[in-house]
Amino acid sequence: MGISYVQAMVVRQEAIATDIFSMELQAPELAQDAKAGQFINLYSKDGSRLLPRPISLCQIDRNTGRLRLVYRVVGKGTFEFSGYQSGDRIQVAGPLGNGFTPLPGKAVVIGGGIGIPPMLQLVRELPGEVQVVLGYRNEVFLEEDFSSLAKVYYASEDGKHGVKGTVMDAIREYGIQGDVIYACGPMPMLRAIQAYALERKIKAQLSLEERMACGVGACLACVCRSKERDAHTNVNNKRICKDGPVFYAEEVDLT
Amino acid sequence: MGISYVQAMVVRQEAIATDIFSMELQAPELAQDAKAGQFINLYSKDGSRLLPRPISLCQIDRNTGRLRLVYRVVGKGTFEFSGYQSGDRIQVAGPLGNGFTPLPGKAVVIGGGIGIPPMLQLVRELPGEVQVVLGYRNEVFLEEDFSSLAKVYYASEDGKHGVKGTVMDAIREYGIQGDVIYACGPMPMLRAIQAYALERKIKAQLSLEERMACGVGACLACVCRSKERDAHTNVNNKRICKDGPVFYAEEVDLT
Amino acid sequence: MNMSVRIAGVTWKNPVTVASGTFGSGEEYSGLLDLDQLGAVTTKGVANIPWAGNPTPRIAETYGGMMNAIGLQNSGIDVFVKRDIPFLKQYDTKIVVNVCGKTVSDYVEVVERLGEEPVDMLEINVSCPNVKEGGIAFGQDPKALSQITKEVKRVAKQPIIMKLSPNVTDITQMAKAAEEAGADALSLINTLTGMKIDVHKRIFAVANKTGGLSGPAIKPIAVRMVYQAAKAVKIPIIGMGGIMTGEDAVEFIMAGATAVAVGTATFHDPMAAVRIVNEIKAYMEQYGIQDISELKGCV
Amino acid sequence: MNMSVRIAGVTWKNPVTVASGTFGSGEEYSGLLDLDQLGAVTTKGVANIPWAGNPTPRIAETYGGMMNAIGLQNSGIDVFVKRDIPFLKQYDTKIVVNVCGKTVSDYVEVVERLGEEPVDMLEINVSCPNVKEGGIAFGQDPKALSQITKEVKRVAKQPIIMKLSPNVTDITQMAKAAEEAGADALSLINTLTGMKIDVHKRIFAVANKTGGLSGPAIKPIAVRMVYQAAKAVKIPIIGMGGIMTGEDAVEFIMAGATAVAVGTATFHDPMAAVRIVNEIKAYMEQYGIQDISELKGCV
Repeated sequence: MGISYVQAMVVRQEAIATDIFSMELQAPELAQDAKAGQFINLYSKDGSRLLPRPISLCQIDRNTGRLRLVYRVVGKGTFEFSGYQSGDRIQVAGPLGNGFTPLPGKAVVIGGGIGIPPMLQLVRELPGEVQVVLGYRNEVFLEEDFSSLAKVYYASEDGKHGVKGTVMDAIREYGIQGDVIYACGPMPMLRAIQAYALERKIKAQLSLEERMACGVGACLACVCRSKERDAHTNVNNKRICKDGPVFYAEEVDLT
Repeated sequence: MGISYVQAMVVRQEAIATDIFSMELQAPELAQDAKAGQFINLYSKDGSRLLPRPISLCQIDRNTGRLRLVYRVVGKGTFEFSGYQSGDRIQVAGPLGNGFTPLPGKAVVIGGGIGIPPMLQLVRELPGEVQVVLGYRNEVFLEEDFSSLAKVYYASEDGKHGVKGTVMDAIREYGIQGDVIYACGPMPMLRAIQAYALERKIKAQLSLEERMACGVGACLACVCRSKERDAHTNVNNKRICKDGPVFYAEEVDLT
Repeated sequence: MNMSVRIAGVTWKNPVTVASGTFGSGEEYSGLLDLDQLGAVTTKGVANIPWAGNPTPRIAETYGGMMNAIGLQNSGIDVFVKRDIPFLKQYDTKIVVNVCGKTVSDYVEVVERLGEEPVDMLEINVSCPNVKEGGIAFGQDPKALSQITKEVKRVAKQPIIMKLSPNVTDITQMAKAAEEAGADALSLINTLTGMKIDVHKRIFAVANKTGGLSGPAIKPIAVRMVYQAAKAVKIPIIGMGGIMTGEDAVEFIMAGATAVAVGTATFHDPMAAVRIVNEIKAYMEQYGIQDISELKGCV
Repeated sequence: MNMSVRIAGVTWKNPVTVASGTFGSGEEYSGLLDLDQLGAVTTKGVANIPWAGNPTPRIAETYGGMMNAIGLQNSGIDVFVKRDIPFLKQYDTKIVVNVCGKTVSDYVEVVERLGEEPVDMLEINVSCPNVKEGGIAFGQDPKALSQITKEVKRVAKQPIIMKLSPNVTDITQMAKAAEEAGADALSLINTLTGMKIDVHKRIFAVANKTGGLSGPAIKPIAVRMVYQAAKAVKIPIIGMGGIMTGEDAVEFIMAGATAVAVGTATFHDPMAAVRIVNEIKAYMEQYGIQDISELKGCV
């Protein structure tokens, strides 16, 4: 389960929605050990951008040694990546983070916005019954990838897809129930899910995001507050890149 | 005779000697006004390298709108350029500098090392009889380009090509004489030629080099000392990028 | 939409000028961009007599920036007044003359000479790291800064901008000293003292050994100092240090600058200054900003 | 060929360590590179009690560098002694423990605790720009620096390295103050105080508003300060600030550093520190350098 720092080769790149790109990398060293909910660091070729961009794994194919990343162009770094074509090489490190832990029982998989991609690999790994709830601002993406694997419920801000509102509105609207929640998305969504899960005593694994530097737990840039004193940091902070990005609802203080 | 700041397209790139590359650019705006002895600024695509690289014009083809640059890879910037392939685009500015002034009379064109390329376009422009003297460390380049246009005499440090020694040794050895000298090359060579020309009262145009920033005479980075107080700077300094790079032997103090 | 700004009683049509020394007298770039589109042109430093400057090499590229040690070469006030001012008067832009000197009386002499000239503002360079006497010596000691500011103000006919050095422990102390001594505005930052060694030749990359570091590499230091200075004084600040884009310019304005100067960027893109004016305009349109002043210190 | 260096009586197998805070306790990177290949490992700052650090976001990328405002989060000396020191003792490298505190007595307490521990050197962080009390306060005032250096030396069982702040007018004044107060060595530079504003969100890029600027962007400032300090004091200097390659490391050594620390580069290349050791070796071979000491201050 080591971390590899290697040159990966781009084998596919396509825009799948406005500013949303899907890039497939040939990176067998990383694909071997990777699991759902983990991420990899991508390094820019431009000398003015030194920090890696952490991007979650959308699909992992151990047989072909390929990783699929679905990411949003938010700055110059991700814009640079979106220009890579099949055959281009890119420096990467990973797999990083703990990833999700598939648990027995009926699963409710919730993704919001650019938090949706990592849930695809999770759905591919989950053994039992899976219900998927996806929340979009307006434009949908990856919907076929999910619907081919499980029952999918939609929410969108403009109401064009499924319930008008958030994933929580969809859960209530459709009366979605389950034994375990797995979620990734914007902080307000994660807060709502945390409250919902704690109240109902449902196990919930939440994947968090924060600006990162090292990606291996050394620099302490990407911490979140923890309810208990963390064994490693010895303060009420957990390292998202190393102890996370996936935490149980009861572990973290998202206020 | 304006300066253009445009994207040029690479139409040809080849290594012609160790670390010496020949790159042809499609840049009609620049080619129109360019003349022998002028240079252009090439801009790196990497954000960590902000200053342009000034590179002299080896060949100018106004009809096709093409410029040929023959340059040595001396750092990361020129290394980057050497990787460009036909079809790649590169930001350029030019033409810059004054260039050579063809004068009547028998010409002695002298080039040393990476000072050789600009002399090729000069030889193409000179009307009368031309003798060329080229000095190399050991490996020769562009020799056919020159020999197809004029009588060429060689000097090399290892003696493998022509006279063993410098271009001055070749001039003495072969008793080369002329009415006007045009020269570009390392400072020791230019000093020797300056002394030679002044002593014999031969008109000599010397092309100088210095680290540059703006390329248009604004920043005063690339000055050389002048014998007389310069009309523009009002001190004994001339701006190589704007007043030069070509100066008459009697104008500049190269000591 | 209003992009004009008022600095010490002088109205610029937009908040963008050029950093002294990167743009010559303006003439050198007049063929590449339209000077009329700049809020002001800040000229290369001028002294009471011509200066030959430092030996070459005078510059070196650094990672994301550059170092210079020109040494304030300049043609002297006589030629400047005869040639450069009349040239700039042909354009519809404000003229800011950067003044340098070795002694207080050098500065005073130039400021007096310019009092009779049709220039709009004077920028006093007390922060050049590349000259033996004068320059930075005045810019690193609050007392010396206060004294030269007072002397200059005593004879000045135009508003005085003091250009401060970032090579200090506490920029607010210097900003306050200049304000209390009567400065009408501040320019910051000048360059940071740097050094580069060629490890293959085992020599200093610039003949002067040290040089002034500029460019986007040092922008965060400049933004921090502008922010601190803007909180410490009431006089307007012209912010500079690594501005490459309109967003960079807006960043300085949000930090508290009233106007900005484009420097090293011009070497990377000769049209940078005018491009940045247009990019600021585009930013204002994108966010529906009616008046540039809405952005000042808004962070 | 000899790459080993001697610093305050401690011999490192090569002149390369890591900059405190960029490498955790070493454990975090032990799977990516071989700690045995480093001259020393410098640990993240440790205080007498655990610190929670600053709110997030704690970092921001800048042009050719980065800003951090971690706020010296650390698990405290008890856990450090129990967990981190034993881990590092498994490796054949020197251990340099970076010490931070809010008050002089905080520092003294940690230094006393470490006196009984098998660590080789202590680096006293009096230059962190990201904490309210302590840190940089000691590093910008020669008197305060002198006092804390003396107090620490009074109880120290290991050689003391004072890590200086570059946010000062005159680095030589600080270097001399530390030397006169008994410091055995100096580390410089710590980060430069910077600021970045997100002009779209109109917020500071790091929650702490200001952060410490590091990376190749500021290397020329670091090289200049190492050069000036090396000329001003006799004690050895560990040079740092934007070292990305072996040639960068050689540049600091030519400027007068005895050893170097690799910081931000590790975030760009997790193997940077070991790669740089090999690149220094390659440079020495290329130029036939028998002993690394031949390069020290040779410019």
